[in-house]
Amino acid sequence: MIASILSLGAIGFLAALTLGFAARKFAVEVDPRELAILELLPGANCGACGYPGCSGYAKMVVNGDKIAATCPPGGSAVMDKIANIMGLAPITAEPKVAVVMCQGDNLKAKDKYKYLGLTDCRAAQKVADGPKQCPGGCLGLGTCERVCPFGAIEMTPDNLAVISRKKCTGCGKCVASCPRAVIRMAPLDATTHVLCNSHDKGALVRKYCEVGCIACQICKKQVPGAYEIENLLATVVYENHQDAPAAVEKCPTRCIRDFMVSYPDGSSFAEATVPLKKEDRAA
Amino acid sequence: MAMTKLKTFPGGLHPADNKQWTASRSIEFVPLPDELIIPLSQHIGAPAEVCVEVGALVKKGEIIGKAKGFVSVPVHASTSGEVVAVEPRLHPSGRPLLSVVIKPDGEDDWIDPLPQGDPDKLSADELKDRLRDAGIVGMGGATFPAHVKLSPPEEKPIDTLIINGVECEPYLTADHRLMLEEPERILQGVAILRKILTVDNIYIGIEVNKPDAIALMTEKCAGTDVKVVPLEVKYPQGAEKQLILAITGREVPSGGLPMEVGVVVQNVGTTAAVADAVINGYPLIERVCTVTGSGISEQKNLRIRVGTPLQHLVDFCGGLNGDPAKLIMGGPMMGMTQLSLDVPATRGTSGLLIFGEDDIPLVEQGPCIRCARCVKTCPAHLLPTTIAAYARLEMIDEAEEYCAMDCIECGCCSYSCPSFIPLVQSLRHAKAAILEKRRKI
Amino acid sequence: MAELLLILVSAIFVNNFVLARFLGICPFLGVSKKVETALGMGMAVTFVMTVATVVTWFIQYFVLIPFGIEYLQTIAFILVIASLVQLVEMVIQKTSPVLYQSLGIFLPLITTNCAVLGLAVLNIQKEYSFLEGVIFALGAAIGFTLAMILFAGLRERVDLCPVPKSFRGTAIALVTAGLLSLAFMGFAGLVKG
Amino acid sequence: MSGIYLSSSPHVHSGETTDKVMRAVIYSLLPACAVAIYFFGLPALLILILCTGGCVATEAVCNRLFKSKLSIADGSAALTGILLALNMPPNSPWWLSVLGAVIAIVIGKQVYGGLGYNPFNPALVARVVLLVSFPVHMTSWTTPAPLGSGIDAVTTATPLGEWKTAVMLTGKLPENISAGMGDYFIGNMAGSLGEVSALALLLGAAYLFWKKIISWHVPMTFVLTVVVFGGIFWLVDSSRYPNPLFHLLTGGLVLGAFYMATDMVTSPVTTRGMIIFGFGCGVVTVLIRLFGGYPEGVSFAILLMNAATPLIDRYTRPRVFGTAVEGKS
Repeated sequence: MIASILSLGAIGFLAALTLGFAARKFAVEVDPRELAILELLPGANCGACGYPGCSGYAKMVVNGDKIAATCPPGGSAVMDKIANIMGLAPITAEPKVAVVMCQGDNLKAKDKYKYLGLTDCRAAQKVADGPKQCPGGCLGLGTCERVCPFGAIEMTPDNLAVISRKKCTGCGKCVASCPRAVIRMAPLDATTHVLCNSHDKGALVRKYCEVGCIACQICKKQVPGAYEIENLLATVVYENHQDAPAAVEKCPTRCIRDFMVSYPDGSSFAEATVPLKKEDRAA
Repeated sequence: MAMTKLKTFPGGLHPADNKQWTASRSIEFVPLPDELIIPLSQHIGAPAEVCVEVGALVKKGEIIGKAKGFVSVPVHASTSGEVVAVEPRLHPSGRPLLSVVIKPDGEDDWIDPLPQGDPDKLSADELKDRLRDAGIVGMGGATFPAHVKLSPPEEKPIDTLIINGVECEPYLTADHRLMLEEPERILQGVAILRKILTVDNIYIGIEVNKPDAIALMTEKCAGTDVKVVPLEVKYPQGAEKQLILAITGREVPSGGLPMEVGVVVQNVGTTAAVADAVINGYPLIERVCTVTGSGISEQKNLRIRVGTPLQHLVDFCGGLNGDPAKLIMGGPMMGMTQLSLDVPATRGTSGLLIFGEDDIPLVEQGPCIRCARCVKTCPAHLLPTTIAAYARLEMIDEAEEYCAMDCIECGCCSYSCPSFIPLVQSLRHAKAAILEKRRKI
Repeated sequence: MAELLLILVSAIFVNNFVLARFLGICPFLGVSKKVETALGMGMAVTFVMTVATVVTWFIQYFVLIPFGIEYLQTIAFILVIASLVQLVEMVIQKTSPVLYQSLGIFLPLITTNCAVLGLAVLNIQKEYSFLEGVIFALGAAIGFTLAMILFAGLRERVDLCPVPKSFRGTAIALVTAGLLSLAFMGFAGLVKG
Repeated sequence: MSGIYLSSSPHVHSGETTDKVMRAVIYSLLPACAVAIYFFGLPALLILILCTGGCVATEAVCNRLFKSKLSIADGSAALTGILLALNMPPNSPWWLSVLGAVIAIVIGKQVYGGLGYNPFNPALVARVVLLVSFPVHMTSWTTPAPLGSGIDAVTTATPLGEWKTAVMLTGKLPENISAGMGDYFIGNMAGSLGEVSALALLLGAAYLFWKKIISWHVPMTFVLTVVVFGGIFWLVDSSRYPNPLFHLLTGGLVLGAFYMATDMVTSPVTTRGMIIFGFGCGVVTVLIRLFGGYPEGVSFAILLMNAATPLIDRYTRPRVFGTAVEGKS
């Protein structure tokens, strides 16, 4: 009995000695708060906060001792938790969602030429500025769909990118990946958008797309505060987006669409009918 | 010629050379079109700056666009006439770019006086200035300003000049006919280049599928120290790095230029243009171009004016033969497809290839079965399939580690891929992403 | 000498700790995403295994048996292995933070790695002499590292493949591990070890 | 000009397609199938049909299940089926072939995403799974009874099997060891369908070399290593170890080296890598044959080297043009 206690005690003591010595020799100091924050972050390494991946962001928050940027995918829930870890005032970012400002799939928008090669929008854009006659339209080759870390983008059977308001966390990777800058960020609760990205004259737009904006100014006349025509292309003024839906029926080319009513044709996202408030999204 | 083992490089492939359509056809003059579209960017480097207004009357050879910076050359009027427009017009790159549109007056009279000169009296620097003012660029397809290539820094001595008469691109026979019909012009150019570079060993590389050209050039070079080197018929034998390795055995370091191994390579067409520029004072407004392919009625070698719309060339060759599927400017391996025939020919247009529907392989892309044909044929000894996989998955660092930047975009991998994977396009995509990443850091 | 060679070959190929005895599966699956990390883990495990064998052999034959307290074998061995792992963790954290970051939780987990404890216990069961024990430890460690690296190479390649949704991640890793151990089964009976 | 095509260069192609490659390999296997049917009669034909049909059917089902494009037209499933059939013993029960086909296609290939993505050779995966799960069925052989000779199948052991049992019992070679060399060559010996006639297989392989479908690097190194390595042991103790020719003509070496090891998807892409791959296969085959528990080591050797292929590819990158050191620009 004594022997067992003594022997184990001796081994333990010896081990403790070597470890104590080693601990001093190989000391490396790591801030535990950094790991705690890292756990909270979604881990998509999307870079929307402007830092190299989530570990970069966590390091910044701990070292910088102030929250210099928000984490869009994390949203306000994560930001509040980080704030109380760091004992700082939480900064809330207005939740944003990405929207593909185009409805010109293969049926509606005409081709400039038959493209052969990589199914990648950036590669196709390099071949004579893309296979579509419209200079700003969605090429529909799925680059944004592959880049999205949250699976929020789908390609309709007729090659049009559509982004689900429910799944999109606003990380912005798709915006950076699109060679034609068709995808833009919009406030979460703004559901009505002018789905067009072409600044050509109306007559030209009519020639190559059935659902393009021909800058006929009807929407602006209908709801002056909610629409703005700039360089021959209408856009929704998101400050007062509530009364934007009124002009949806009036648009002659059906270019304006309210996602609360329906997504572009061919899209499988049906959650539009469910009225989405900020709280449901956070769950 | 004893069947000694012909000089060549490891890798590469043997596509059907399809030169029989035009190899025996001599070069024909093309009458002036009714409108010349002269783009201001026809060379690597900054585009020229336009210096004529609409309505101005210009003479043949008059500078209509000044060079901007050292790596740039002026652009000249291809004939005398009136400038009817200075506006963006469809350019071979597929984008509308600023171009000067001239309506020929039919006189076709030169500027007066022409900057003629005697090469023996002019110094090397004066010769280089003449070449720059004449807008001489590499006519093998790269269009790199010749005067820049001919002025290497002191610490990089040049001891070898190689004249590239290989023309390994299938279908094209422009250089071949030039060597057969105007060898003297080429040799005058060689003499000028020799003086500029002060080199003594000079080679002319020609593939053995042009025996008549080899015989003629050897006969013309007899008595001089210019050596004609017959090379094995293999694509891309004419690529700069591969040609240098085949003839001198030196390997241009990765990411480096030929001058780093003391060599300068000039295309046969460029060499002839050098002679014209110095002796006759002609700027580069004319070049030889092969119009061929099954989609054209008569395949011909033409002497065309820079700025001639392709439609005019097609009409001169008896029009199209059936519905064209692809309009390719250059050769089938590295040429660029064109949107329409309104595009003008430029200084780098070595060929116009019209393919019909059955000439182009319309097969759906399959998965990579790792058959290693692309690895075996890659002249840069890369792993095209691995780099393409990394490019597809946005793994740019790995693509860089696998030396994607060393790809010379010769097209061998896509040519030999049984699954029709667009490997060259993927590698080009990877290179662009790497350059963008480097720019960001 | 031939005897030692047989032990070594049998430990590496025939009764490979991971692919034949199925010991140490959690780091095998957890750390084999990249070949570099797998190699790092292999080195760490090799160090722990070899030193642990030496120390446990002495403890067994000079402490446990003389005092007749063999029943304490497991606790004593775990104590030794745990302190060794703590030592390795500190060294790696200091020398290469990148490796420390990529190994993550699996570095301290070597303590509970059944291959390490298994090796120490097997050493005693087979009544190996001191030298045989060390060779057996080396063989086991090399076998573990070999399996890790092979599997990491395979997983890196499988990550580039369009695996069907239902098989993505660990599922395809388990299938690949199964096929890898199937291939190792060829060595069964190679040596009467 | 709306019908115009635009694409990046190049615009011409060699004309070789994956379907043609697969079909060429299938044609090259036909002589071996004919010899198998000639020697083992209808059971062989049944196995061939069951395996090939089973593979193609399973692939179609997998395509639907995994919602991927229908890929049975590229011939790779049929090829895997034939290769699997050539690995089966002539009198094995029908369900064994079907089970083998399902395993080969589901676990061997489709679970990784289809053609080009499987790290292990599907036919070999199936053969080894069946060998390990049903050892009795997979190792009961019959003497070949040429069609019309009326002899019914008599169960016997393969030459390799005979040798192994003899060495285990007596430590010596079995007596009639060298008598059968001629028979081995034309196929008059026990073994699985494809292992039998080396002549038919070599004929097919010659066709593949001529059509430049496969390169010599893997098969030649594999066979050479087996002959040299086997030869060393033979020189050391010829009473115990068989001569290299015996190694060459018996068991699955010819089938394995020219058809299994050269499966492009699962072998390295660099020439140096292929040579290392062949050498590794050879060494392991001889090790298992002479010292291992199983009489036949080719399948395990190739699977092992398939596992090592990603590493081989990684460390045998060719020297990039203009770089001093390997692969680094």
